[in-house]
Amino acid sequence: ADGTTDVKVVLGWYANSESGGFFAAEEEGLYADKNLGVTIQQGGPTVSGTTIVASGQAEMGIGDAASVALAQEQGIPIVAVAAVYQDNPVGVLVHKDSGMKSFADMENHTWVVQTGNTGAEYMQKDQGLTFKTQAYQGSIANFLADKDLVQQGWPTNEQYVALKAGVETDFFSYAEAGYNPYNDVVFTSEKYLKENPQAVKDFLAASMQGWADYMGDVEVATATNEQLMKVNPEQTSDALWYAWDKQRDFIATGDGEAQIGAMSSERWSTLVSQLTDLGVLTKEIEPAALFDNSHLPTVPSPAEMPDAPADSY
Amino acid sequence: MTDLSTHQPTETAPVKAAPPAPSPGPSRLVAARRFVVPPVVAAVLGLAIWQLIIEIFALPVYLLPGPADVWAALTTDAGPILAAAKVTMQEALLGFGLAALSGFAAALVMARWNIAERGLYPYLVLLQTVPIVAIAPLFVVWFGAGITTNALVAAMIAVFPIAANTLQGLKSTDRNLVQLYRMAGAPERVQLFSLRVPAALPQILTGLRIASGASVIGAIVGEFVAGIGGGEGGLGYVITLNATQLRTPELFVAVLMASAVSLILFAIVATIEGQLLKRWHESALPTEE
Amino acid sequence: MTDLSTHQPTETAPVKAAPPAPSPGPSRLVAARRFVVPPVVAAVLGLAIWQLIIEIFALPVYLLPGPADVWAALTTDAGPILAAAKVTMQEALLGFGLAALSGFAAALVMARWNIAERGLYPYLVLLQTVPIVAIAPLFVVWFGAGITTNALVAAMIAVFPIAANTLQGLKSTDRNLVQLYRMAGAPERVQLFSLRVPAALPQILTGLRIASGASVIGAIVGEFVAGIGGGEGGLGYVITLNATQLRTPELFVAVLMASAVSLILFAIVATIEGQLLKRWHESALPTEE
Amino acid sequence: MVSTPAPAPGVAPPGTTDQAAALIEFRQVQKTYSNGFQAVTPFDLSVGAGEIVSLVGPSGCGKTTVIRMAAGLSSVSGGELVRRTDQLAYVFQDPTLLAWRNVRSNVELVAKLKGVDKATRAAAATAAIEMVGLGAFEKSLPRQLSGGMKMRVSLARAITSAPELMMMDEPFAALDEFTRENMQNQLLRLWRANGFGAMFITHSISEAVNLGHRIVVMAARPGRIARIIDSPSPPTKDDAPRDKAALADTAELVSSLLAGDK
Amino acid sequence: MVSTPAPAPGVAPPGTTDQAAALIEFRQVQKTYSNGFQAVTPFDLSVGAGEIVSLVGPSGCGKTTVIRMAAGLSSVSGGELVRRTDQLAYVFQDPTLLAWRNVRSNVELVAKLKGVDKATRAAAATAAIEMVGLGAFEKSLPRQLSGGMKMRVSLARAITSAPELMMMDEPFAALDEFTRENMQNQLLRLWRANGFGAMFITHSISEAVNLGHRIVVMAARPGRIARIIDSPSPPTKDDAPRDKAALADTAELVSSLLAGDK
Ligand SMILES: Nc1ncnc2c1ncn2[C@@H]1O[C@H](COP(=O)(O)OP(=O)(O)OP(=O)(O)O)[C@@H](O)[C@H]1O
Ligand SMILES: Nc1ncnc2c1ncn2[C@@H]1O[C@H](COP(=O)(O)OP(=O)(O)OP(=O)(O)O)[C@@H](O)[C@H]1O
Ligand SMILES: Cc1ncc(C[n+]2csc(CCO)c2C)c(N)n1
Ligand SMILES: [Mg+2]
Ligand SMILES: [Mg+2]
Repeated sequence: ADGTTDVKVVLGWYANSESGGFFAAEEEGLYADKNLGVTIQQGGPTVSGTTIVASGQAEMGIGDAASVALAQEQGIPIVAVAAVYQDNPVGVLVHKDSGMKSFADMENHTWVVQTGNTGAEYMQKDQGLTFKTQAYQGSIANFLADKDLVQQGWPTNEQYVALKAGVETDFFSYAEAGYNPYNDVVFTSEKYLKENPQAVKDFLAASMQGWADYMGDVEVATATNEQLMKVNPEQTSDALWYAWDKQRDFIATGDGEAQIGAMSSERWSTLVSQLTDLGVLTKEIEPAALFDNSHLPTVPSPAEMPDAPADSY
Repeated sequence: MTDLSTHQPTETAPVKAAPPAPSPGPSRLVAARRFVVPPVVAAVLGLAIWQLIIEIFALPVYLLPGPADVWAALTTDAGPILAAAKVTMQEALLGFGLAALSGFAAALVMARWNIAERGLYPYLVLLQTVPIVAIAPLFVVWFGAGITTNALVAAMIAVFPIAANTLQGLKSTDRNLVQLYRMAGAPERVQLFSLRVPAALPQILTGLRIASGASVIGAIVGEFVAGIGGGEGGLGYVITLNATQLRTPELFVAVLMASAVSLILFAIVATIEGQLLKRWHESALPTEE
Repeated sequence: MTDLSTHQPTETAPVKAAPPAPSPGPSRLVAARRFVVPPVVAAVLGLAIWQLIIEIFALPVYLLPGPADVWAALTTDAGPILAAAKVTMQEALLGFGLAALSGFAAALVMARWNIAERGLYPYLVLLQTVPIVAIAPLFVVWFGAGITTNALVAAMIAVFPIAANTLQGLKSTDRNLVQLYRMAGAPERVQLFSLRVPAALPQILTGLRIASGASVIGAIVGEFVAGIGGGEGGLGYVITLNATQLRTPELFVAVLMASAVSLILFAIVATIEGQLLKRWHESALPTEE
Repeated sequence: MVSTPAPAPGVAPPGTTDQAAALIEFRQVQKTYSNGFQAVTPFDLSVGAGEIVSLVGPSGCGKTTVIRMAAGLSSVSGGELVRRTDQLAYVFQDPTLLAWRNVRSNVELVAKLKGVDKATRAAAATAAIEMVGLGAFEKSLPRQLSGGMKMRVSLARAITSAPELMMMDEPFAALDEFTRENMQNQLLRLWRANGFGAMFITHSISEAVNLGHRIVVMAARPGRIARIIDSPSPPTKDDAPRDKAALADTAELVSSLLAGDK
Repeated sequence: MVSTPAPAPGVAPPGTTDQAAALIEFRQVQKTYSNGFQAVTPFDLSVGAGEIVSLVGPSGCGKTTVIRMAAGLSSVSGGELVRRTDQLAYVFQDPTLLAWRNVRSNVELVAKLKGVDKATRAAAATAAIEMVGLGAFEKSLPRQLSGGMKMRVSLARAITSAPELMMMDEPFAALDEFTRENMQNQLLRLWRANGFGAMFITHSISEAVNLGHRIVVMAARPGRIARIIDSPSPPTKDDAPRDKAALADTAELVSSLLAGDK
């Protein structure tokens, strides 16, 4: 009635630094400036953002690149419109004193990974490592107690948790080994994109500006983190700041330096061929159909990255 | 006429019986003592063993926090965790109510029509065994993330114990009583509600007891899977987040809160059970009269 | 002497009764028909409704795959999924056995010592409500990932229905029979096993029925949280895998396999139940004699 | 096969065995239980409207089986059984009360199920409870009653439903001789007022003779009718004085028949 | 307070009420149920070893309550009750059988629980089953028996355990007169062989008089002893001929006492 367009975003996880840019945009009123009424719906361990968006329960979703490809293979009509993480942070942790100094050293150890995570499959099938896997649901207690385990995780999250529990770890990302799909991909349904291109454009413009401010302005970050703790009271300030600090390495890198959220067809093609080689994708997928970067504004990453406030983590 | 001896009281002076005429029931105080002391003793024992295990195996806090750690977490975190417990409680109650209604209805239908039992029961079993976690994402799509979905998950887990126990109870009615109703020309419906249901109350209530815990589990599983839809998260959310951040004491607090929620539900059922059965059913009567 | 009339048969020619002397029991064939036809009819109906819903709402496969999609997935995927079902079956059986033993034992102890009931029962309720998912990581640390842990999770979920039903049954014994045993000087132990347990069989078996499904759920939840992946994973692994990779028909196949596993367990319990009760208990006797 | 055509319109005078008006007809009725036990061999009997038929016989000879079949509680394995009324009341050999209902509520139960309105059944129940001497126990639950008291509740319940046909399975067995005699008199008084037909199982020969227009003496192994005896001085509507001597003779006869069977 | 000291060593001759040897002594025993109902007012009685005491009284007067207290099945609310033997058998007013055990297994049950060895109890059970006339039904389950047959199983079970003291609550109420008389004779035969003491509740005055060394006549509201009558011609070990006339007089007396109570 008042001319605002309502947009619901479903996150890939509970609200945390990984979704900080969106909360910052909300916090700063950037969405309102574009006449968008944005609601952010938190995700959870098995919340399937792709189906929620495809079925019209939400307009926008956040997830990793592989899930967009898998969705299309299953006939779920969604399309990526931005990729916040240029480099994929997912990888594995090992105890510093475990003697494992490379992926090769991790052969025949048990890997604690999220079931269905394509990174571990890449290491097995493409890199030819043999190892057993064990389900990971979020607690690294087992890893901390057992030096021989290889723990999948994020340097922004698991590594910090381990450190706080008094365990020094080494981190190896799958990206280093050659598997580097985008992450924190913003997607929408083909139908919504076709019918509301302007809303998508506006949403991206506000969101990418939010990300720029969140990364480059400690004041905005402070306010946003406080908001994050409000909507997610179990989140702690130090964890947020730690992740805030670390994640910038993955966002403001490569094409992301000049344009936050940038996507290239090379990267999407690589992903499709890698997933096809892994046997995860069995149907032929046209990489160009997976993404549409024509609505993405050019918001560069901040030239200068401030330090996190003293004692924030 | 025969020789009649009138009644001769015994020589021995009548001794006052040890327990004098029993009062209509044990006093409230005694009852409270009998029902409060044993669990409290068990609790203290449990706490001691808990602390001991930690000392002996030198377990780090993130593996098994001690009672003191948990207490500290509880006192700092009380606000948000109570809010989360409230959400879970709502979902569990809703799910429990839903399960009670539908489980009871299913059992009635199965008791009433034999053919329904043979046709329906296997599917009820199936329903119970459907790994909710697998289809909960679909629920989210259908009903949205949040209370409705989580309550539905809770109901799905809780419905079978109620249906199975109720059915077993309904089928165990004394057959002479059933025939009494038949002879009086009572329709099967009346027979069900006026005879079979009251006779099955003990079993129905046991089903509800089991369901009271099951529905809380269901609500939490729903929360794990379905996340929080805009609204506030319940205990499942608190547990997941604390697990990923390895805040084990906080996680234990959430676990304890979950148990508290189901104890509340359970206590409600147990109270109703006591009220309904105490006048006539074996399992609720005092041991001796 | 009074006037005596000898018995005069009625004029009417005796008509042969409609059902001649009943045979000792319904023939196997008839029984099979009675117990197979209704669920099959229900199944066909269910499938039809399932397909219809998809047609009417034009649901895409990823939201709700149709029977045909699921069938296709089943036939292509049969090998690995059967292997996974075997793993889950093992865990569920182990957990079921464990729950049966410990639930039964707990109920016996509680029935035997009133004080144990008051001390233990609340904790059994608690045990049931502990969100397993939250403490499964601890189990993994203690028992390693895999069968042991998953069986334990299954046992934890299944133990309460058994304990609660058994206890209710044990407490419902006819008090005159109990007193008969007391008067004979039978120790409480004998009274429990020779009297209370057989009298409680119907309730115990209902508990086992419920537990049969619960243990399969438990095994799968264990696999979600603490399972092993790859070729040795159970259905929980298969379900998660297919869920994260958005393969809904395959996910449904795994869900159906899980249900099949619990139906097998359930059928075992039901068969034992029939054998044990058919001679004497109301719920298992034919309707009329 | 038990068929229940519409109840005969006219109620025949007591004592008749008129086929047309008979409330129940057994024609070569047999009963073999599912374990193969032959409890009743071909059995012929009819009970007229307003007629009281006593059944006596040794323990286990099939009396209960016979009246259960007549009431439709048990299937018939051979022969034909016709019952011409639905308005029947049954007093089980055991009290068969609802444990959670008090005495009054149990007594009113069957009448209530039959749709008798509240005021009528309350009045009938009050009278019946008074008749069985349980006025002081209206609010008691079954578990608070003695064995004999429970049986009396069961009897009161049957009476309250004002049946056309009463089936009574040793209703007075748990009662002392005086209460018992009192109950017999009450029952006859009721019968004179209402004229129900009845099948009355008893182990007391004097009771069988006192109440019955006919006395069916059964024998065991296999269960069968040994003799049907017409009472020489049956109870009548106008409460005419009974021929005590003739009745005593009948009792003698029943007694000798039962003894001979042993 | 029910205390059970060691059983008295010597068994006194039947008919005595010698305090020292008494198996049971009620001293001003009272019973008030938890709902406040006063079922038994101060009650004094002792049952000697080898003595049979019959209890008669109107339905609901407290007979069952009295023997339940004596057996320790019910608490005593006032006075003192001493029982000097543990070797007691109890026949409940209802059959009280285990539904899943067949006749033989039910009959052997109590003896087995008391630790009687297999051969002995099998023999005793066979005799008892024969005595109650259920030889052909050894393998039957309770649900396959008639009411009277179930009571006989219950009786056989009590007998098989060879008690020093028998408590019987209307054991023959569900039996026909002939079976009943036969049972009385069997019971006396057994008594002559084993010399147990007994409390025997019955509604049959002739049975009370035939079996009892003493007959306790109870009255109701409140439950109390109206009179204790010594039998003029009690059963004896040597089966001496009984004085029929004197017994008939006693029966008369009991009858009048009961009637007076009405
Ligand atoms: N359900 C059953 N299955 C098999 N046999 C049965 C069943 N019910 C009764 N019988 C047998 O049928 C016979 C007759 O039983 P019924 O109850 O009719 O006897 P009754 O004349 O009423 O005896 P009572 O005077 O002791 O009550 C008995 O021998 C009994 O064992
Ligand atoms: N559990 C109880 N609670 C309250 N009152 C009871 C209870 N049991 C019995 N009574 C009452 O106590 C009185 C005596 O009962 P009891 O069973 O001893 O009678 P009885 O003499 O054996 O009668 P009957 O010959 O009918 O078996 C009865 O009035 C009965 O209502
Ligand atoms: C910043 C950040 N965002 C999302 C997750 C999601 N998540 C929680 S547990 C888990 C398994 C392995 O990483 C995943 C993906 C995370 N951990 N850290
Ligand atoms: Mg009978
Ligand atoms: Mg009694």
